This record gives sequence, structure tokens and C-alpha cells, in this order.
Amino acid sequence: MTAQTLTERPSRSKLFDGLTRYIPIGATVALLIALYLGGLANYRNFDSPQVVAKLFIDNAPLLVIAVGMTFVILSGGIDLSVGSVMAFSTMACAWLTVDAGVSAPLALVLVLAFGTAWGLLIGAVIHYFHVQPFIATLVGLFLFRGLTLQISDTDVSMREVGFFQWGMTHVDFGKIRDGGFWLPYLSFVAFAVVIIAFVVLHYTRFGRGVYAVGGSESSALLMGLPVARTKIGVYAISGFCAALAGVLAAFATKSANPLANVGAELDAIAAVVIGGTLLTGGAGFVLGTVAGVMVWGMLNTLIAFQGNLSSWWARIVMGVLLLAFILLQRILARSGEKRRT
Amino acid sequence: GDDSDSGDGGGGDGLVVGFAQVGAESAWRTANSTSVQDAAAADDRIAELKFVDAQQDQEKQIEAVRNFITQQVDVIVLAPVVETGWTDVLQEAADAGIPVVLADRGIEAADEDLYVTRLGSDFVAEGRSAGEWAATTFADDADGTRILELQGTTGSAPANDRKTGFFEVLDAEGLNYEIVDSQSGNFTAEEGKSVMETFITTHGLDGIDLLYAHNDEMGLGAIQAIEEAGFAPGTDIQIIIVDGSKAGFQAGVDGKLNYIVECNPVFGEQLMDVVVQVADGESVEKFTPVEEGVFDATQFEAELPNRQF
Amino acid sequence: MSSYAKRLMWPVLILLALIVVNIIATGVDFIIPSVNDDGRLGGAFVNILRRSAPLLLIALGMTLVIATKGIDLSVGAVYAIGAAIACQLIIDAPDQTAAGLVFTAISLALVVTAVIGAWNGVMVAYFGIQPIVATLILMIAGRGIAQLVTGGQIPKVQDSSPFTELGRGAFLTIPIPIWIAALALTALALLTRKTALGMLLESVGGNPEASRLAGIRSKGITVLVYLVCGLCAGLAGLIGAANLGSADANNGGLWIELDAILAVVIGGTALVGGRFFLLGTAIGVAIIGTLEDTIINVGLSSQWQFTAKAVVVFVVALLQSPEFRAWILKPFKRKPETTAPAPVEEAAK
Amino acid sequence: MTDAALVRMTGIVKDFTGVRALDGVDFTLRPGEIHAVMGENGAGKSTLIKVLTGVHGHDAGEILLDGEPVRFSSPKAAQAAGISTVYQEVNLTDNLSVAENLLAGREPRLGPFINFRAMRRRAKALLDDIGIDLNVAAPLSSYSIAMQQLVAIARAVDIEAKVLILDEPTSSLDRDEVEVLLGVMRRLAGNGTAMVFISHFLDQVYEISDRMTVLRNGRLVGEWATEDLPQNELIGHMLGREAAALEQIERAASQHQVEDEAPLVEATGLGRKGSIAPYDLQIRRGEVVGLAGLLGSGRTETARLIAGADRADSGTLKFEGKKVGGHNPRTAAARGIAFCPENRKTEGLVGDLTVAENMILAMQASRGWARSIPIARRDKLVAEFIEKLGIRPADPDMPVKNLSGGNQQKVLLARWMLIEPKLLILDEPTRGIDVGAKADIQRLVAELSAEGMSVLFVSAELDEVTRLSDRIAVLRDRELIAVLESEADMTSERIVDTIVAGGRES
Ligand SMILES: Nc1ncnc2c1ncn2[C@@H]1O[C@H](COP(=O)(O)OP(=O)(O)OP(=O)(O)O)[C@@H](O)[C@H]1O
Ligand SMILES: Nc1ncnc2c1ncn2[C@@H]1O[C@H](COP(=O)(O)OP(=O)(O)OP(=O)(O)O)[C@@H](O)[C@H]1O
Ligand SMILES: [Mg+2]
Ligand SMILES: [Mg+2]
Repeated sequence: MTAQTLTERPSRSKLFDGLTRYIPIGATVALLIALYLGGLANYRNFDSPQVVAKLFIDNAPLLVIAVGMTFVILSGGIDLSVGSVMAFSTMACAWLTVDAGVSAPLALVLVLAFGTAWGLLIGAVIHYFHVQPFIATLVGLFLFRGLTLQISDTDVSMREVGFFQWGMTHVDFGKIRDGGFWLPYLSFVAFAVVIIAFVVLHYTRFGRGVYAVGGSESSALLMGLPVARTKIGVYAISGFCAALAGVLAAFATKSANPLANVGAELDAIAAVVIGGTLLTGGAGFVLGTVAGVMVWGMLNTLIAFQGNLSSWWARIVMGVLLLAFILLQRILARSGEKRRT
Repeated sequence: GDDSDSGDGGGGDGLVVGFAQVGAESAWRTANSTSVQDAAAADDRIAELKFVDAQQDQEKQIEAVRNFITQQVDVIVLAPVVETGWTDVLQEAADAGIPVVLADRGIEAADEDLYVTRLGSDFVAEGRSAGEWAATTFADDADGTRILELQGTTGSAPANDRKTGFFEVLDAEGLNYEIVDSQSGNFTAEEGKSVMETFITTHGLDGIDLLYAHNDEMGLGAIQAIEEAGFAPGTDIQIIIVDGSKAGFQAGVDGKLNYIVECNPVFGEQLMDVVVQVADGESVEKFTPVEEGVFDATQFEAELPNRQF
Repeated sequence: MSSYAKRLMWPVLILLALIVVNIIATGVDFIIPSVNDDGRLGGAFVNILRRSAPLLLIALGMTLVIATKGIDLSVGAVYAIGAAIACQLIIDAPDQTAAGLVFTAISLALVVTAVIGAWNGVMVAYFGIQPIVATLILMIAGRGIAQLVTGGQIPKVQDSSPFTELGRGAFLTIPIPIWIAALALTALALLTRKTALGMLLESVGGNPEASRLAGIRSKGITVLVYLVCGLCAGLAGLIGAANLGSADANNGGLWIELDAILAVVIGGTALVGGRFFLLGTAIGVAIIGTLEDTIINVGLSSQWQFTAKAVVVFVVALLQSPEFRAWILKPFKRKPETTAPAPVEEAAK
Repeated sequence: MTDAALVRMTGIVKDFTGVRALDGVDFTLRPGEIHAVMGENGAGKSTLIKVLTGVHGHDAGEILLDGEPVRFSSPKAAQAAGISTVYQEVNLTDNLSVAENLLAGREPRLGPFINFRAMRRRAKALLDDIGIDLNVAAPLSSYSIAMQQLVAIARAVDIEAKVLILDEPTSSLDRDEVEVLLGVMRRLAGNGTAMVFISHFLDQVYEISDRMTVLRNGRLVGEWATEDLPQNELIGHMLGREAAALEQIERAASQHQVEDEAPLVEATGLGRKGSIAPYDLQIRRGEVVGLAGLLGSGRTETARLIAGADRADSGTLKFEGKKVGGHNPRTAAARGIAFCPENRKTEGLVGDLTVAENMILAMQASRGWARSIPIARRDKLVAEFIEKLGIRPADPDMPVKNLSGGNQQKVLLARWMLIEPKLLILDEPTRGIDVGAKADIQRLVAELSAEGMSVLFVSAELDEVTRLSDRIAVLRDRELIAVLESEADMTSERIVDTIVAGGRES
């Protein structure tokens, strides 16, 4: 017997080996399209491209925190502090520029640096002291909501700061009336974040390390991967993204509100998970997260177009749609798995 | 409708109105939503009311307004969660030629041009009304008036304004008062009660003159706590609440509280009139106050049957 | 047993510290129960315990769910549903003081919340949906359902209805909510430790596939656990509603899931499943309950609420970490041989 | 001598809570040598490796690398210093592809970006080097544990290292793969790489190693040149008793005859698409049926269908003459079918639970949660099996994850013996088990079958299969190609011939 015949594997379809991990995201995209077609069939003006563009206008900050959250969840952790960090960042922008008189670009840099530093700190606590991510970041959730309220317990306007006009500057793609749409600069910032995240996750050692740590932290450690750097890194990225989302929110409204973004962390987690990322870590895609955010936005849009639901029916319908979506996604994914074996 | 009106939306008779509501965070708010929805349904000048509940989130509310713009509704009604941050989206509405009416809360003065009119309550005024009653009632309280305050959700506009208005008047009237404690009860009965319980164990109730609760729910929760501690609310301690729901008035009739500053959510019909005026391009006042009153112990009984929520 | 005691040591110390702070701020009255005119036990600490009863119930259910590697985000909504059903049924009836009516209302509310819990369990166990998503659905829809039940109003039960006893009454001078919570704690502790349920739970949470191959009905157990969690949340809702005499579909139990999870983790149960500690959870709940009063007692404004909570949680989390203690104590140890908090390989994954 | 040492560890002490795993151990590794570390399960071999490579810190002692004192803070640091390690359990991440696992942390790059094309090419080359052919783009999880072990070895070999440590790298490998591995090791030794080799297969150790260090109970017994230490002396040193154990191994061969009884298990056309072709197999009462085949030939799948771990999509299974419906692990256990899976870490043990709890898990599961096993009875049973299988440390309350690999395997075995099944399915039960314990387990199988229990026995070691089995089913290409019955057929050579021939026919 030669060495070559050692492993007698029936030649299995390589196609499916490669494709199975795309099933959840594929299902998400297919269902997203189904939702869109459903909207088209039922509502007037739903065919306006602005309906889709709008998903990336209003959800730009959500997209950014969800991208950060994707890193954390892929590594097997969770970050509950994003909503509060985001609100804090917006408030800090306002405070720095309006009250402290710091120039806006500098304020922006300070805020982003601060978000990253916070991520580094909490990541270090999680890694070196083995504090559970849920708890460590829950501290952040409380702390930054508290600090935001300490800065100001009312909303603050930044409209006088010219710099913040930049974010909502429209880029027109044709006239709305002729079936065109527009996007503000801040949507492009969100796109850029997605692209960078995609490249980092899939094409750098750090990114692959995130998957490895999420797959099995102890194995990654024994394989000699830089576990500490990776784990702390993902929280730093999430902190940065949360701060950036706060800045985008500042651009979007030119105001800061101490009670903004309560529960945003749950929206972000939901978007990530709907996008097919496993909460246990190690499996998922940034583009899935984009799809997840779009689903989230699309469900809200459908409810808005429907428009005759009372507050409670709106919630129930949202829950039912989400349920239907998740079950369908699950069924599609399952039949995909079946075909594999 | 019997005659065809200005319908520029595309041939439907009647107006399509988009209403971006704050949320459903309190009984007051739900009453408000119901009132608007019912009024729209009953009103044959209105073809359709698109209602969106933003769950107290400004971003969701902005999203809702943008959705209304895409849907090309005739009028947008906005009950802003916060005062600031509306410039862009209201500008978009203006660019799309859709008039905006504010309901309930207001927005910052600099954006005044971006909406046609505002219909709603004035929280500072509510605070002032409460303060005026307190100032007269305790004017000759020799040893100083000791006050407990149950604030609304920290950072929310009604909480901030009702506090400001109240103490503004007390200061202006030169009342000799002391804030014994002031905590947030988040506008809910649950927290109102638990904070009050803690007030009682920490400070005792002897010597406390007045409880000022920023809304009904917290006030009713506090009344529970006071009763359970073996005191008589309304007698051992005077109580002011804002809002004036049925339950609040009922407590008043039972003698458990002393003063109610109304904050009226039932302005659906009033709102529809304004909306139609705006759609027809009639000129309207920049601010239309909702009809609201203040009630003391002598009026509770008579007013109770009129309460709608 | 000693490892059990060790796990509980830090939370207990924190709780004692908080109590001492309160005593310093307000005097020994804080801890000493007083007897009210109506024969009910009162006083600051008793009040804290009474108010914490709903949180404890939810946290107990949550502990079991977490032991199976799950999480239940819907408990706040289920709380609201339980409260809404009971109150609405009672106020719809002609005679709110009828004992039979109250009994029916309570039973019906509990049945519904148990069914909702079981539904969560089925989604997780049979449909293979991640727990956080499965329960997120009801977290969103649940409050809608509660509002649907109440028609968006806040149903107020007459003070004379026996229903309110559930929240305000006392038995042998001890407030009923404390009784219920204590009974639930004992019952669950017995149920899990005197039968094999606890071990099987830990097994399912620790390694689901191995448990399946060992012949454990892991799906059935999972459903049971979510059912119990739903039931606990419903019961908590009833107590909360009875305490106020009303059901607030929107705000009843709002964000209580975070506090519950927090209590579970402070109590030493890891979120990755496996070993669970019901008594630890109870201590966690007591810490959270006491903390809220402490903020008021030491005279901080409400803006401080969040910050203070963050600080206390951070301190508890750090103290519980052996690596942190080793690191903090390092400068004080003279042994030349000691190592830095070396990366421990058994990272609980 | 001192100057020649590449690695010198002196007086190493390592305490875990409650256990002293290493107690003043000295260990010296010289350049270019292959050094075997020997010892029973739980002797401290893996711990020694982990201390050396910075997984654990040590409580006393000194480590010199090239004469310089070192103390690695993590395996990464050890790697950077030229020590490459394959740890005992497969430590890869199975959500990533084979190629990514092979090259994680050292991916070929273009600028800052990973060059996937080059990565796949290099991964392919690496695997070719040790003679396996996998789809390097497929997720690692799609391969068996044996394949994963080979991937882990390939990964370690690829790291250009001064020192290569292999902790039981061959525990799930076939003899041919072992040959390839030994070849690779010889080649590396020729290039001057020093190697530490840990294995419970004495013939492999004797074939490849230059020196041996023997540990017992965390203490150093001694160091010998391999040729100076005869096998039975080595066993004596390892076990601390005289060569008695060796005899036990000889005696383990099954001695009983199977009566011509009605079959206990009768599988007809049982199969599962994409996993194992339909097969017929009968197991009689008291019979030991062995499954033989190469890696990935479908032995595990065959066993899992009978065990109810996977659902069959064709054929029927009869147990005690009755058709089995709704087959799953729980109903199987209720019928008296016990299944001891091959991958103890992911499918077998619950790491956080104690030894005792892991042992009684199946028994408890079959009783239902409401009827817990009385403490006294449980303690007695657990103590009995700890004794019977020689589980160390003999502490029933120790979390099972803290046990050494071999002892974990014994706990798993105990779990299923406890329910006194009619059919015991053992998938690689002796993987990672020391000679003494292996003999114990083999003897146990023989005894149990003599008492009337049927056993389905899967093992990569053909010797073991032939020695124990009454009949042997041979698999190839996920298909059952022959059942060898006669005494004369039961040899390793016949099995290999059958596999080769079977391949030609199909
Ligand atoms: N993390 C740990 N915590 C506590 N005890 C441990 C831990 N790791 C190992 N031990 C104990 O240390 C001792 C030595 O274990 P080790 O894994 O080194 O044995 P081994 O010689 O490799 O055995 P095997 O041949 O079975 O792999 C055992 O008694 C084991 O129970
Ligand atoms: N060609 C192949 N490509 C990918 N995966 C394969 C292939 N062949 C088998 N596998 C997978 O490998 C795993 C183990 O295969 P199998 O159970 O057939 O091995 P085995 O004969 O039991 O050998 P051993 O137990 O010694 O690993 C199974 O999960 C199977 O899906
Ligand atoms: Mg070992
Ligand atoms: Mg196998």
C-alpha cells in the first residue's frame, strides 16, 4: 500500500463543502428580497429606490455598531456597552464642541480615541481577568449612560458647529421624481466601515485569528495564535465602531440626547444574528450583518408603509415577521445541511 | 367625502396623514395615540392616517418621517421625542413640499420655519401651575416647606420642564422651602412606589409637607407606599400630580391627593382640524395650546366623569 | 461544598459592605425590621427584600435557563403579560373582591405565561434557534400582547380585591412576596438538587451533544426549563401587579432581564452554561436591590444611579476573578517564585 | 552533557488545586535526538510539555533553552523560540478550513493581506508531504478526528523548529499513517531537529526513539537510552509493579466460544446516504464483533447507526428479534445498547461535571430526572468503577476536565458499563490509554462478553481487533465489504488483503 491510498474518502462534492457556510447568509438575502417584493406588491410608492437607500440613511449608525458587534460575536464574546458608548460619544461631541470650545475635527478624534481606549480596557479586563464579556460590557452600558446624563440631562444642539453639516450632505443619484435616490455622506462612511471590516476579517491574519478564537479559544492559544491581542482587539474595534456610530448620529441630527440609543445593543445583536452569525462565535460574515441590518430596517419600513397598526399591533406584527423570517431561514439552512450529508 | 378636495396626492379623496408618535410609554401616550387615531377615522376629510410608534427613539422617529416623505403623504404630524436634531429631516419634508405639524412637544426655536404649527402642552407652564398652588398653599408655613419630588425619566423633556417651572415659581414667590429629596421614578407606578418607600424609610414622613410627582402613575404608586406605611396621603402629606387621568381624579375624590395639573392627551379632533387647515394652506398660529386645566380638591368630584383616559 | 462557599464569598462580602454603607448613612434602623401598625414586618431592609421578590423569581428561572447554555430575554415582556392578564380579568368582572375570580385570574395568567415559556423552549430545543433570538421575538412582541390584553390602558384593581394581597399582604407578619420568593427558591433548589434534574441540566448546558448521546432527553429538559422561567416571570408579574394594584403593559418589568442576568452572574453562574448556583443568584438579587436604595440613602442624585451601579458591578466582577486578585496582591507577595497571572489554558469555552 | 543539552528542565514542580502533577522532575533534550516521555495515564507527561511550552506556569524549578533560562508566557512565545508542539487533544479550530488551520498565524501574505491561493498551495504541499490528500478548502470539521490529528501534525512540522514535541500524535492513526509519521520524524531528526515523543504504543516508541524518560505519579523514575531498556523493564518502571502487566496483556485474548444463538442485533440494508452504504450485520449474544478498516472507511458511521446516534435512512434494525423503531440514543440505552463515542471531548464527557456525575450520567438518564440515584448507591458504584478501571486521581468529585486524557477515557467507559448493557458499542475505547490500562480494558471486554454481553468493537489497532474479536467486519470506502469469521482469517494480514481486494472488486 502506498501512502497515497491511505485515506479512502469517497470524493465528496467540493462545491457543498465550500458553500454550506454561506447557507445562512444566502437564506437571509433571499428572504430579504422576498420582503422587498412583498412590499412592492402591497404598497404605493414602495418602488421608489429611496426606499432602499433610506435603509442606509437611517440605519447607518446601527450598521456601524453592528459591524463592530460582528467582530466581538465572531470571537465568541458580546458587547452590551455599544448603545451607551454611542450615546456618550454623541454627547461628548456636543459637549466638546459647544461647551468646551474644542474644534470639531479634534473633538471627533478625541471621541474616537476614547471609544477605542474603552474597548481596549474592557477587552483587557475580559481577557486577563477572565470577567465574562456580558458582565464586563454591562458595566459599560450602565457607566456610559450614567456619564452621559452627568454631562447633560437635556438634549444639546450642535447646529451652530458648521463641521457637523458635512454628514448629511446629499449625494444625488438622479432626481427622486424620476426614480432617482440620494444618499448622505454618512452612509458612505458606513459603507467604508463595512468594506474595511470585510477586508480585515477575511484577508488579514487578525481577522482569521478572530474566527479561530471564536471557534475554540483554548485551541487558538495552543496553536500559538495571539489570543490576547485578538480578544482585546475585537473589543477595541467594537468600541471604536460605537464611538464612530455616535459621531455619525451627531452628524445625522446635529444634536445629542442623553436618552438616545437605549437598547441599541439589542438591535445590533439582533441584526448580527439575523445575518447568520452564530452567537457562540466562529461562524458568520460581515456581509450577513449588512443583510441583517437591512432586514431590520425593511421590517420597520413595511410597518410604516402599512401604517394602520396601533402601537401594540405594530410590535406583535414585528415579532411575527421576525419569527417567520427566522423559521424560514432555519428551514432553508436545514435543507441545505441535509443535502450536504 | 362628498366633494372632491384639493387631493394632489393622486386622486384619492381625503388627506393622507403620517403621524410619527413618540411611543407607547405611558397611559397618557396611549390615550393620545388612540385619540388621534379615532379622530382620524371618524373624520371624513382624512382618507388615511399612517401611524408609526417610534418606541421613544429619535432615530426611529426620523426614519418614520422619511418613510412618510417617500410615501408622499399630504401632511406629517410629528410628536418629537426630543427638541433638537430635526433640521435635516424637516428640511427634506419641506423640499418634498409636505407640511409638518408638531403635536405635544416642541422643537428648538431655530427650526421654527420648518414646521407650520405646534399643538400641545407647555410643560414649563404645567410646572409653574403646580408651583403657584404650592406657593399659595404653603405661603404661611413658618418652619419652611419640606418637599419631596418624584421626577420623571431622567433627561426627558417633561421631567426637566416640570421641575424647572415648579421651582422657578417657588423661588420667584420667595417661598421658604427645602428639597428633602428628589429622585427619578421613571414615570412609572412601580418605581414611584419603590422610591417613595425608600424616602419614607430614609427620611420618615413627619415634617414632610409636600410631594410633587411629575405624573399620575408615580403619584399613585407613591400614594400606595404612603398608605402602606400607615400614613394618610393628602392629609399627612400634601400631594400634587401632573396629568389627570381617571385614576388620578379618583384618588383625588378619595381625598388622597390635593392638586392636579392637567396635561391633556385627548386632542385628536383639535389636531385634525389643524391638519386640514394646514393642508388647505390656511394660515394658522404658530402655537395652538391644548385646552388644559388645573384642579383642586373642590373640583375633583365634578370633573371625574369628564375624564376620558 | 467548600468551593461552593468560596464562590459565594465575594458576593456576600459585597452585600455586607453595601449594608454597612447604608447603616452608616441612615443608622441601624436600616437592617432592623420594624412591625407596622397592621402587624406587617417593615423597615428598610425588609422592604428591599419584598421589592426584590419579583426580580428574584425571574432570576431563579433565568439561572436554570442559563445553566442550559441559554438565555431568556423575554422575561420582562412575560412579566407584563402575566400582570396584564390577571388585572384585566379582574377589572372586567363585576365583583372584584370575589376570591374565586382572583383565583381564576391568577391561574389563567400563570398558565399563559408557562405556555409562553414553553414556546420559547420549543423554539430553542426543537427548531434549533439560538436562544437569544428565539426569546428576542417575544421580547418584542410580548409587550404588544400585554397591551393588546389591556387595550393600551393601565387596568387598576380595586384596593379591596384579595388580588392585592399577593403583593401587599402578609402571612405570619412576613410579607407575602417574600414568602413566595423564598418558597420558589426552596422549591427550585429541592427540585434541582434532590432530584437529578440539576445534574442533567448542567450536563445539557455543559455539552449538549454528549448529553444526547448519553440518552438524556435534552430537548424535553430544555423546554421544561424555559417553561419554568416563563412561569417564574409570570408569577413575578403577578406580584408586581398586586403590589401596585395595576398592570402597566409598557413599563412593568422593563429591562428586568438585564438585572436578572446580572444577578445570576454575580451569583457565580457562568453564562456559558454548566454549573449553576441558585443561592448565589439570590445573593445577587439582594445586592442589586440594596444598591438601588443605597444610592438614595447616601444622597446621590438620580443621575448617579447608573454610574453607581456600574461601579458596584465592576467591583464584584473583578473581586470574583482569581486572576485579578492575584494581580492586585502581587506587589504584596514576597515569594520570588510567583508567576504573573499566567494565561490559564482551561478558558471555559 | 550539560553543554549538549538543547532543553534542560530541572526540579520542575507543578501544583494544580489539590493535585501535584509534577514533583521535582528533571528532563533533558539533546540536539537531534528523539526522546520519548513514558508513563501511565496521569503520570504528568502532558503537564511536563505544557509547562515547557508556557501553557502552564510552574511553581518551582528551572527551564534552560540553549543554556539560557526561559519562562514562556504562552505557546506563542514558545513557538517564537523554536519549540513547536502537537498537544494531546486535537487543538485546532474546526470552524476554519484545513488550510487555515495548517497555516493559522503564518499565512502567506501579499502586503498585509492573506494570499489565499498561495495558502492553499502551501497547505496542499504540506499535506502531500505527510501523504494525505484532503480538500484543503473544506472546513476541518468535515474530517474525522484522525484526519484532524494528521493536520495538527502537519501544522507543527511546518513550523521550522529546533524542538518538535508530539504528545500522543498517533493515538487515532492507522499503522500506515504511523509509518509515514515516523518517516517524517526520522527525516527531521536527520536535519537536526530534536523531538519529544509521547505515546502509549511501545513498538512505535522502540522503533523511533533514542532515549526515554519515565515518569510515574508526577515523579521522575529515570532516563535511559532506548537500547538499554528492555520493554518489560520499561513497563515495570512505568507501572511501578514488576512485569506482571505484560502477562495480563497476553492473557487478554478472548477465550470463550459463542453459542450458536439467535442474533441479538440484526441489521439488514441499514444505511445512511452520504455516510455509509447499506450493510447487513449480525451480532450474537456474547459475541465480540470487530470493525476494521482504514481511516474514514465508515467504521464510526456503521457503529453510530446501530447505536441510534444517527438516523438511518434505509434498511431495518432488529434488536432481540424485534424491529427497532424510533431509534435514538435514549431509546437505545433503554433497550440495552450502550455507545461509547470516539471523540470523548466533544461527544463523550461533560467537562464541568465531576468524575462521579459523568459516570452515572447514562444511568441517571435512563431512570429519568425524577428518580435520582440514592447517594449511597451512587458512591458505591462510582468507587467500584474507579477501582476497577484504575482511574487516577481516585477522586470522584474532581471535575472531569482536569483528568489526564487516558483517565477521561476510562470515565467514559465506566459510564456505559454502569448501565450493564446487552450490547456495548466501543468506538476507539483504548485511544490514549496506557499499556496497563489497555490490558485492563481488553480483559474487561473479554470478561463481559464471556458473561454474555455483546460487544461491537472499533479500533484503529488491528492487533487489538483481531485479538479480541470473534468476527470482524471489514469496511472500505464507506461500505461493508466482508465479514471474516474463521479463526484463520483473523489476522492483520488477512484484513489488509481483504481491504485491498475489496477495493479492486468494487
Ligand atoms: N488543569 C488541571 N487542573 C487540575 N489537575 C490537572 C489539570 N491538568 C492535569 N491535571 C492532573 O495532573 C495529572 C497529570 O496529568 P497529565 O495530563 O500530565 O497526564 P499524562 O501523563 O499526560 O496522562 P495521559 O497519558 O492520560 O495523557 C493528572 O492527575 C491530572 O488529573
Ligand atoms: N472524503 C471525505 N471528505 C470529507 N469528510 C469525510 C470524507 N470521508 C469521511 N469524512 C468524514 O470523516 C468523519 C469520519 O469518517 P468515518 O467515521 O468514516 O471514519 P472511521 O472509519 O470511523 O475512522 P476513524 O474512526 O478511525 O476516524 C466523518 O465525519 C465523515 O463525515
Ligand atoms: Mg497526556
Ligand atoms: Mg471512527
